[in-house]
Amino acid sequence: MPDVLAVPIEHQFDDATQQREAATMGMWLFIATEILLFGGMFLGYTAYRHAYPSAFAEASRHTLIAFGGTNTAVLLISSTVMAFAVRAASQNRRKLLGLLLFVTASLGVLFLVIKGLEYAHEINEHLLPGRAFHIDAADPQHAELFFYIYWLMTGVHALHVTIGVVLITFFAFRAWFRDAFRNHDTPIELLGLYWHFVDIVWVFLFPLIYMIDRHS
Amino acid sequence: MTTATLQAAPQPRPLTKPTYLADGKTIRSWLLTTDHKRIAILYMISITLFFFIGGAAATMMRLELLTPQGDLVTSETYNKLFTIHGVVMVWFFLIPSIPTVLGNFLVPLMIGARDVAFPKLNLASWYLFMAGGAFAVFSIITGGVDTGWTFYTPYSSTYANGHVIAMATGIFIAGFGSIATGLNFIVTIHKMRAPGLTWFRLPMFIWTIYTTSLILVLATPVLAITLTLMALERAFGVGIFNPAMGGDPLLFQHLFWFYSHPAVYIMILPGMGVVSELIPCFARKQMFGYRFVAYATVAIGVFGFLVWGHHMFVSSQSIYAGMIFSILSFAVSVPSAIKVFNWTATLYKGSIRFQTPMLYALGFVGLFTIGGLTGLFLACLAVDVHVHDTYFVIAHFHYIMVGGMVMGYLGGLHFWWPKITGRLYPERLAKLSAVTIFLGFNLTFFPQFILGYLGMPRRYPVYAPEFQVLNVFSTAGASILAVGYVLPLAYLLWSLRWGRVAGPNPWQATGLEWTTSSPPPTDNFEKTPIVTEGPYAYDAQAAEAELEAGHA
Amino acid sequence: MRFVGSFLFPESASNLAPNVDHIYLALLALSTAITILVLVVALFFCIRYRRGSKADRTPPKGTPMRIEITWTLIPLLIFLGLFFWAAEEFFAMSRPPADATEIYVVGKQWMWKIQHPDGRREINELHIPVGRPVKLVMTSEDVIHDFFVPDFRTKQDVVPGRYTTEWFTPTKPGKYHIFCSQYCGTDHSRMVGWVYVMEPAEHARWLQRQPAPDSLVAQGERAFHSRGCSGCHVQSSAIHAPLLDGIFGKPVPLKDGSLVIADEQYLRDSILLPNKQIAAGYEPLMPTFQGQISEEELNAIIAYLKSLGDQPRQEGER
Amino acid sequence: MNEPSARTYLFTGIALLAFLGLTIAAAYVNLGPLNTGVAMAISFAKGALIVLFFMHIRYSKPILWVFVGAGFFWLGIMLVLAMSDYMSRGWN
Ligand code: HEA
Ligand code: HEA
Ligand code: HEC
Ligand code: CUA
Ligand SMILES: [Cu+2]
Repeated sequence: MPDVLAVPIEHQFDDATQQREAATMGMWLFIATEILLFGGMFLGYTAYRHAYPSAFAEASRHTLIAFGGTNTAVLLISSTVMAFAVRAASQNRRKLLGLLLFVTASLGVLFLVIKGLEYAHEINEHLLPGRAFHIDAADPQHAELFFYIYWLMTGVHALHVTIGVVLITFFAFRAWFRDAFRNHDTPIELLGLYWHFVDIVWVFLFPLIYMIDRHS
Repeated sequence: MTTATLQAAPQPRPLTKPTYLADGKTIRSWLLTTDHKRIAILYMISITLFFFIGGAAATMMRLELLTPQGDLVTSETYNKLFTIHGVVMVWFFLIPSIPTVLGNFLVPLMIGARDVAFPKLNLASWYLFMAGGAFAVFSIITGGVDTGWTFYTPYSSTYANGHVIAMATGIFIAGFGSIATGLNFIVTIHKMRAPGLTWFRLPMFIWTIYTTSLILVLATPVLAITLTLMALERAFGVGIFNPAMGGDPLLFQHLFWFYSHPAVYIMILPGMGVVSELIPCFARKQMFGYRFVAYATVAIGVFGFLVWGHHMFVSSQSIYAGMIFSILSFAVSVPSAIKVFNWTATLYKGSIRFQTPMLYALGFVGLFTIGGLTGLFLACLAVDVHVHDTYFVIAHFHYIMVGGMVMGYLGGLHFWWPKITGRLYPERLAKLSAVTIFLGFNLTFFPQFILGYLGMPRRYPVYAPEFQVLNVFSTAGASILAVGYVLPLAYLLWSLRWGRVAGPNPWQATGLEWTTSSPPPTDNFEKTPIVTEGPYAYDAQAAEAELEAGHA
Repeated sequence: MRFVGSFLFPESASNLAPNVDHIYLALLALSTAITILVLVVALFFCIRYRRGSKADRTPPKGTPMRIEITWTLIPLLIFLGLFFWAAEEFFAMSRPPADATEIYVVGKQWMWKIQHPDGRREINELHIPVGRPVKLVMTSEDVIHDFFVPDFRTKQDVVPGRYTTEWFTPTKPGKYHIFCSQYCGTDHSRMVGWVYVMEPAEHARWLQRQPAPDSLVAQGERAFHSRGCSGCHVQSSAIHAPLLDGIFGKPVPLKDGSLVIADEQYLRDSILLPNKQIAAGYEPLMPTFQGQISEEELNAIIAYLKSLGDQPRQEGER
Repeated sequence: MNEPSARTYLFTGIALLAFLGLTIAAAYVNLGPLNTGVAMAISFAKGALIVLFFMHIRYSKPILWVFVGAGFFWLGIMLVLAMSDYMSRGWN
């Protein structure tokens, strides 16, 4: 058990347990709002995929499944590492925690790099909606709609990843150099929750974007 | 007033700590405060400001509508006025009103906590709110926006004039303030209740704030993403609502109303909560059907998410979806009915006093009932086809939002004013203004029901001459209403200095907030209270007995 | 009573108006009754149990479950009744009769453009004979509008990119407001007009006073040739394209295996977004006509394609 | 709080990667209209693993289960009711 005395308790709380449970609950509520934030875009996706199934299938085949698949693996691994980091924090293993956080953040950066390459490729191929958009498809208009949604959802997701990477790096430094989370691992746990959530979003995005109709 | 009636409330101990108002006098101590009570005051000042901005827009609209020609302002200006009015009143006044002012002040006090769970986040919410407000004011000053508060695409994303993106950004930012507030309240209510304060011992106000927070947390992000999509479409010319791309303008409406219908319950539930405090106190009665009212509150919050499509009956949404949304709208009305009946029944065998807060509460019940019942007209498919987007709708929601929620807010403000400031307001003047508001309100908005059924469309600065008479009535009413609203502002400010000192519990009310001094110290309670009984332990017979014995 | 009626109700000038008014009146009666009930009971309690009054205040015991359930169930049942009544009427309102005159309406900022089947056009005015059902087929060139005739108790949004319909049978000659009731920008409140409902004889005279252009079908047929549609959609064409005779209202098998009914929307999409749905057995060769054909010309072409629908689908050249 | 063991984490991670392989493999098999359903089912399984083990919900108080559920439940409301419009538009 960590040394409870070392946890600073804010004045509105009675004890460490209350403080910790409140923070965790707050984070989960935040995640619920995030689900609905992405939910709005998922509704757009569902409605249009239902309306233009063949255009979506065709457009989806223009996405780079190798990149998407690798990225899924990268995020899943980073989530696993993050889980170990949270564990290290609760065991007060400061160096291990710092290290694991660095690994997590690096995997996040790797994800962003791969995503960036993919974006660059797509811009070259004129798959960024707008004036320059061009696609060899039977129904270019609705393929463009697909790509609009694709850019939107992956973009918002990438924004979340970026925020996560920044936070994780920051926390990693604080763990390594300051030992900031000794007996006080709640922030790391919350960070972990956030990161896992970002991972879950991708787990759903991946098949919806890259694999609508790969078998034909 | 005697203290003998305070059976429920233990005697407050003499004050040893400074009140929260005296705890630091500098501007800095206010702007950097994390005290929920001070943050409540910050909100109170801000939303009052916004109310008068929205009210000024309403005043100009009503003046324009005196004549059918559209001669006071141009159509374009008028369109900007109702947009400003709607946006400011909804997002910068009514949604924050009771939750952020009374909610912030009272939630910790009512549950016996020292503060909310995340005080810094609470202050951040206010800054987000003000930043959002700054964007909104910026877009108003630099030329306004003419989309209506509903921002329907493709008008807003392609054709509209003005700073739509700035306005949307303002709402977006303020929205995150709301989310943070809601999150804070939910965690606070779950985790910070005093020992013994079980869920079914909570005051009804807490139940309503809890449910409201749930809606804030689950609905607002959808608004955020919807406005983002609209703004992106406007900025880059491509987007998912654009019919030229095969997009569906109705998708915007689905997303918008998925937020905005639940949001109307954000704008009424807290008012219901206030009324549920006021009626038992001034009738000296236990609340009738406490558990049912609590369940009804949660039911309104949850079912409220199922009915948004009733704003889209004639939008070319599928008629079958229309039917689903219609029947669900009727269903969501049932819990409201339960509440109205229970409030009425609470009066039975009470010992009723008619002080200002009670007048507001009774006004609320009457006007909410009318507003709600006319909501049923709108939920009725065939009737809505005729009255959709007419003044009938305008009258419906002003009856609920102004007649209901604003009355509830004013009632609550008067009721807890002594707790907030330590001073009593002048009772006679307050009663007078309550009656003025009630009369002015009905004169303003009742004629609009008739106008609506006659077919006068909303958002019309120029209208057919046969509608003029009723519009003149309405404008006349609005001027009375304006007087009614300026009065409280004046005498409440006056009372800060010259009002009678209130004492901890001027209404002999139950509830933990009345057990501490007025105004409360920064930490709220000398010692964490322990709760041993349910709310509203009032006794009408004892109150009468005392009256007979010659006290009070 | 008549006087009061004219103050509270708009003219009742269509087949729909009396039905809507009946539901409205029922709601009004119910709401008034409930409001009065609540108010009277509240007022009674307020007076009887005002502070200091001599009244029996022995506290009632607990909360009777039966009361709560009663006032939950009764409103629920009333609501269900109201729902079915209004939904049935709504359903009827969205089902135009087969013999209705089809009139095309195009909304744009800020006017109404109207095309009659005989090819006549009007702006912000609609002349129709009394007693004949009318079906409006509406679309918009820019933003969402709404075609609202209070005296007919009907309205319907007019949405860009698709067709919406609205129907009524005018029952009383007269002059009635058209309002645009979906906010559409600066002159939304000036996007108004009149419906003139005329006795058949008078309507015939009105028709005579107007220059008689080609019928809408004839206009459509001309466009069908001048736009080059006929270059492909004939038997003799080098390009393998479907014949369009008798297509309207029939199920069309699509390439992806599904079946759609060829309604106005389908025809519109086939012309503007030809690759959205590809007819089975054909290559996606048709060019898009988006941005080239105005809404009104499109309406004419659709009217023409529909007129082909009157004939049985036949092989060979016309 | 009782924490899951390192082994649990490791197995969860491996299971997630296995599911990823399965998703990709399944996408190349023609299951007709079932493809999307299968892909979504696997995604839900992956999400559940993460929520239960990595995010410790399996070891948390019931109230958190409720909050997790609420997010998805409300998302469900949105999708189902809005799609009820889109699906029934063409009915006649
Ligand atoms: C606080 C705000 C608020 C609240 C609480 C409500 C509550 C309700 N609203 Fe309202 N509404 C708005 C604010 C609100 N509304 C706004 C702002 C708009 C317009 C938005 C815009 O377009 O700009 C609107 C528009 C609106 C429409 C769309 C109209 C249109 O544009 O065509 C509809 C349609 O169904 C509707 C219905 C209802 C219903 C059924 C309720 C119900 O919840 C009401 C329930 C209450 C009661 C029913 C009264 C109490 C019951 C009884 C006393 C018992 C009755 C007993 C029997 C009948 C037996 N509202
Ligand atoms: C949410 C809360 C809310 C509140 C409190 C109000 C309050 C009022 N509203 Fe409003 N209203 C809306 C929400 C609200 N409204 C919404 C959402 C719309 C739809 C917008 C849209 O279509 O997009 C609307 C639309 C709307 C219309 C229809 C416009 C149209 O469609 O053409 C009208 C017309 O009468 C109106 C009137 C009023 C009046 C007279 C008040 C009165 O109660 C206001 C009384 C207050 C005052 C009169 C202020 C008193 C002070 C002064 C007068 C001093 C002035 C100060 C200075 C100049 C410094 N409102
Ligand atoms: C270059 C040749 C070409 C021209 C020009 C052309 N079409 Fe077509 N059209 C086709 C082909 C090929 C198809 C079948 C493939 C498809 O469904 O897209 C088709 C399909 C259609 C359909 C759907 C028919 C069905 O059975 O589903 C309609 C309606 C139609 N065209 C109308 C028009 C109209 C109106 C015009 C002129 C404005 C026009 N077409 C011009 C080639 C053409
Ligand atoms: Cu067109 Cu309003
Ligand atoms: Cu609503």
